[in-house]
Amino acid sequence: MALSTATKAATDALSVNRAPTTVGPQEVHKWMQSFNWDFKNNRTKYPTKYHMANDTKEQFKIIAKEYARMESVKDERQFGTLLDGMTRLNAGNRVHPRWGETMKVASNFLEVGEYNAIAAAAMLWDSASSAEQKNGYLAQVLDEIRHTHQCGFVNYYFAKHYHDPAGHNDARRSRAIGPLWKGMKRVFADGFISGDAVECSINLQLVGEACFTNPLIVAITEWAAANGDEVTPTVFLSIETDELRHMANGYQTVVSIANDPAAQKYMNSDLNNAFWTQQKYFTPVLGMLFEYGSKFKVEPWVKTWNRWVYEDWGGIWIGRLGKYGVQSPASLRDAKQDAYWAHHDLALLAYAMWPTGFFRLSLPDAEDMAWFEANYPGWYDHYGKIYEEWKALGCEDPASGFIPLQWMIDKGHDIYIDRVSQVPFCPSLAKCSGSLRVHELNGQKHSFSDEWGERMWLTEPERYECQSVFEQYAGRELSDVIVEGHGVRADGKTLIAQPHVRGDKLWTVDDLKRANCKFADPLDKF
Amino acid sequence: MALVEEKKRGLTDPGIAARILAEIPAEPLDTQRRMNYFVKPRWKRLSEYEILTCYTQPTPDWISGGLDWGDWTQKFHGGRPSWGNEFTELRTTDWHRHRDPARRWHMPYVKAKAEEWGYTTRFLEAYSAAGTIRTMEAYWRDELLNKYYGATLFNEYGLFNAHSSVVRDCLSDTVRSTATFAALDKVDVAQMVQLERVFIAKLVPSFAESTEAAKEVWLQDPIYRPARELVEELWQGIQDWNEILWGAHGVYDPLFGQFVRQEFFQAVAQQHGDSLTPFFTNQAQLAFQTTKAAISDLYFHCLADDPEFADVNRKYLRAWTSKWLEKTVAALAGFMAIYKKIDTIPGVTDKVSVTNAVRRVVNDWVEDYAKKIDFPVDAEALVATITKDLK
Amino acid sequence: MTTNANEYNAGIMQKNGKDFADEFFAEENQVCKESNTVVLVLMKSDEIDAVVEEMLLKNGKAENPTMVVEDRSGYWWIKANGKIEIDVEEAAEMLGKRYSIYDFLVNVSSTIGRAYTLGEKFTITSELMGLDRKLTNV
Amino acid sequence: MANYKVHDNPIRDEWVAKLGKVTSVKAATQFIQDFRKAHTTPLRTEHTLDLDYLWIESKIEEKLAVLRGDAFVDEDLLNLCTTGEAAGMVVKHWAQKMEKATDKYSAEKILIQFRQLYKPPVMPVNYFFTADTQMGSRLMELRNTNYYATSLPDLRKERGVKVLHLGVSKAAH
Repeated sequence: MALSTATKAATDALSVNRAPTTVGPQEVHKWMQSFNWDFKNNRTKYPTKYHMANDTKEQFKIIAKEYARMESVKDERQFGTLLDGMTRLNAGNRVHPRWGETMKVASNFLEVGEYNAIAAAAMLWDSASSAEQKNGYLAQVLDEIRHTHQCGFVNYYFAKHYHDPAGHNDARRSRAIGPLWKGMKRVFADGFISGDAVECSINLQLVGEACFTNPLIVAITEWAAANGDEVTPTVFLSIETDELRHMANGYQTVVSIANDPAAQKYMNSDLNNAFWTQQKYFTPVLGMLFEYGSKFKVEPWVKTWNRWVYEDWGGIWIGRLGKYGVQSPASLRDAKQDAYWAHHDLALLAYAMWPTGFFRLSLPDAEDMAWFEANYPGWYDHYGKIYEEWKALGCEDPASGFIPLQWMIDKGHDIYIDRVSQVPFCPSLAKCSGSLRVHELNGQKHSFSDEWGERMWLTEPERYECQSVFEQYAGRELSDVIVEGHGVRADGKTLIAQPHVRGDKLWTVDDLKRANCKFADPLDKF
Repeated sequence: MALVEEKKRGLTDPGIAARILAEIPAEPLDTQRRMNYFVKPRWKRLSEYEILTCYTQPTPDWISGGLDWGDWTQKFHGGRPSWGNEFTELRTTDWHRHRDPARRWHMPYVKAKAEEWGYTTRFLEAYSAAGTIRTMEAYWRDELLNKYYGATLFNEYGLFNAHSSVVRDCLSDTVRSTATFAALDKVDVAQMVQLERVFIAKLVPSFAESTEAAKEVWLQDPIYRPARELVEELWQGIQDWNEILWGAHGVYDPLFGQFVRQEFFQAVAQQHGDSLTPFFTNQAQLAFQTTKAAISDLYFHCLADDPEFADVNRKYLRAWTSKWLEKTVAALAGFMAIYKKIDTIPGVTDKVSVTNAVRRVVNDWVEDYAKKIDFPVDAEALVATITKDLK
Repeated sequence: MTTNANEYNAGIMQKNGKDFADEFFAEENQVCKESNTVVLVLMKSDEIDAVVEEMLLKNGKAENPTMVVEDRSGYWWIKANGKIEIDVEEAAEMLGKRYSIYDFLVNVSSTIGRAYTLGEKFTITSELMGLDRKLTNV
Repeated sequence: MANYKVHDNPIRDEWVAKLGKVTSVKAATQFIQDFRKAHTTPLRTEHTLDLDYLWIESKIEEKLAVLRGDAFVDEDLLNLCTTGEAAGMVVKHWAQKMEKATDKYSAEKILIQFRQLYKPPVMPVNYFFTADTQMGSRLMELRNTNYYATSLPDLRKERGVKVLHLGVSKAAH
């Protein structure tokens, strides 16, 4: 090939344009859609009843390198703030102890959600047929790795700086002991990755991310700041800067099936099930963490829920999609009942079983009680009196040998685990929606706490087979379970969990053993 | 009353800060300040990468290395678990053993790529301002680069997509990040191929930036047909996540990918006045080497040397190697026809030189992959099969 | 008392105790209702504070008077009818430094509505993009 | 009532000992199929191992995988079930069986039984997932249409559950 010809062509071109030039990310991205090609078997590897269209878009037009740059800028700011500014201010320790304990749970459990979302987004990357959407999902996969590491970093940072590192330092091991863990896995882990890919997308993105991450990752930062914690806002608000792309991915998944007539057969039941699945755990747990896990209150949880879940998500996402056949979830009425009461129910059970935690819990004091009663009229007569009785019986004092779980058993307030949501439920004390149902199928007993979960199980029993904590621990003595599950501090005897957030009077394994509290499975009574 | 007004922050509001400080004990309540202290470190001390990554995977004890107990709380229709031992043929005593030698977690990974992007942008500005495009031969540019190098974007994009089910199905956290970073690198390489084409189109208005002609070559030209069929099979034909990762990074990319990027486009571009393409193939090579180190750790250090399952794992790795090597050799043999598209350059593209190039790639692969799993291979016979139609 | 329906504590949120509960559980509030608003959460930072102060609270509010901006400790909470648009080229000029749409996204913490980028412009709209109207490229 | 440790307990030890006596692919295949029918899925016939069956099953799977690795040549490893059947034919047979199913309860049983019999390492992984995905999609189409059409009392009857207790829902707030 004659070099002179080539030189001439390029020289001619240069006479048109010889300014320094480069290529912007969107100039590459606009060709992404053409990266796909059709071939036999080019279909998802995962089961689905939907057909996704192949022309959906990625709303933020990201390419790999610009993604990396943007995320790197986020990281510089976030880690720069933490490692320089916050450390100099000793900010990791100047946190109210109640909140410092809350973050043991909140950050680790969010980490599990983020970790499973890696796999969930990967399944959707596999399922989507549009190249732009695949690209968008890949960015989400990366984001979820980022968030996993960021959540880990919060516990890592607090383990180094907060005055009680226990729990922050080993949550990934000791979290599996307690009754909050399996429910978290249902909503945050398995619910995102096990099932129809579109059903999972609705769980993860349309409900989990577009709805519940707003209270969980955004609103929580205001509670954190109020209670002295500037670490969490620095990290969580940065996590949330990726979520808008995920919401867009989830929305495009809905767009991709909106014109499929078959989708109408399934979408609203999948949406209702996803909404119920997510709210069944998020609603009580977030409310409990905010209101019972803080000293300085921002606003009643039910108001936060009303704003972010009902008015904004319900109106701006679900309400707007009404003309495309999306219906208001039928379970909304029960969810609202839960938004008002379920976190109070759960807080009571969590405190009753405090030794199984990897964090410290505390009783509401007089100031808290007045706040609860003002915002949830009727709270004191139902819950406040029980806390007062427990306190009088010495529940905080290791010398007392009193564990509230024993009180629950003795008084006949049996705690059941809902087979589907894995959320604990005490029918004789609960003010949340639902009621106890116990069924036997093929020789095995199952308990449920609401009609939505019961229907899920009756329809698809092989999907919900997880053993409950009571089935697993029945017959065993409490301290024995805690020791096996590594719920003990570095001194080998003091418990990680405590029923107060004081610096003294810490319970040990021996204190617990003296209480001689034994697990029982209430289903054995039937 | 402890209701905080807007903007009141516990760290800075004197009243709240005083109440918080009063609640903080003088001495810490525990001495263990290292998160994940129970994790066995790979190196001297537990690294930040291990602290942030290890055991984020919440598997129960019936998946090797898992810390949790019991069943998954929700499963697929019919009972497929969230993660299960049926997801792969390989076995291990601990899925959490793998470590990426580069110790990449998200932050260092994106930082490295961001730096590469910044440097890419500055390089392109300098290249365009200097008018370096004038040295690039037009035929090379419009035919080879535009269409045949352009077609490699589909190869890389297909490999990228082969990772989707791997990232969904693999059984541990450290493997999951290794696989994801490998995937993002692949789509990045694909996007950089297109970026180079868009860039040239800005400098040379007659140059077509559309992906159409390149796609035509990828879909129709016999040069890429066996490669394309292989990529399609890796992408959608199989689901064992280890077979996909091994097929892609243990067999296909170290042979076909390496040859096409390094021995053909990188080497031959320079002979045609093209100093632009090597800039991008070098980025792809960097990604390749980092991935290679991580993949080697997973398959050789962990699985092929597992204390209990080494034999069965090696047997599978060899069976998969046979399967994917046959297809890869066909892909390379098909690619040899590309030399017919250019004039012979003595010492670079004559038969002896090309055979030597093939030999380099094959020998590297034998040394770095095949020998590690006792895969019997006659390197010269492979070279001969690949180059049999070379003139 | 608030006057703008988009304020953080507008409507039912001003009520407390039993009054709140009565409205929260009222029969007409047991289904989702269509809303034409959008919500934008911007993480506080040097650049974002300037964008909020110099752009959103000035021209932005003049163009869309339904917009409210509220301080929630770590972030600005913004709500408006219809849509909110931010021209990042204008922000870059105001800031006097390189500041691209993706730099802006560094501190966009949440959106409720359909958000997207086109060139250097960020938009969040109550429109159903891809259903009501197609999304375009640069 | 278990009353023993979660991870390290006598039941697990007992089964590891039983498994030690299994020394051929044929015996291991029979062992795992019998075990899965008796102790796994909602179709199980026994509940004695409800807490430990997943761990025990994983040990049987490991054993079968190792025995198969020793006994099979490469080609068979990739394409043959440990029952001796060609995996492709088995997939075809079960997919057809599923296609013919018209009611959700029989479709559900087909997929669960397929998993009990052929879950890897009985069937090679790639074949197994092709079948599982295809059958799972079909099952969803049958089960998830008209999701709310049947009342809960009727659904309980159809499912054949014995109702042991039905609490009363509290009135809304």
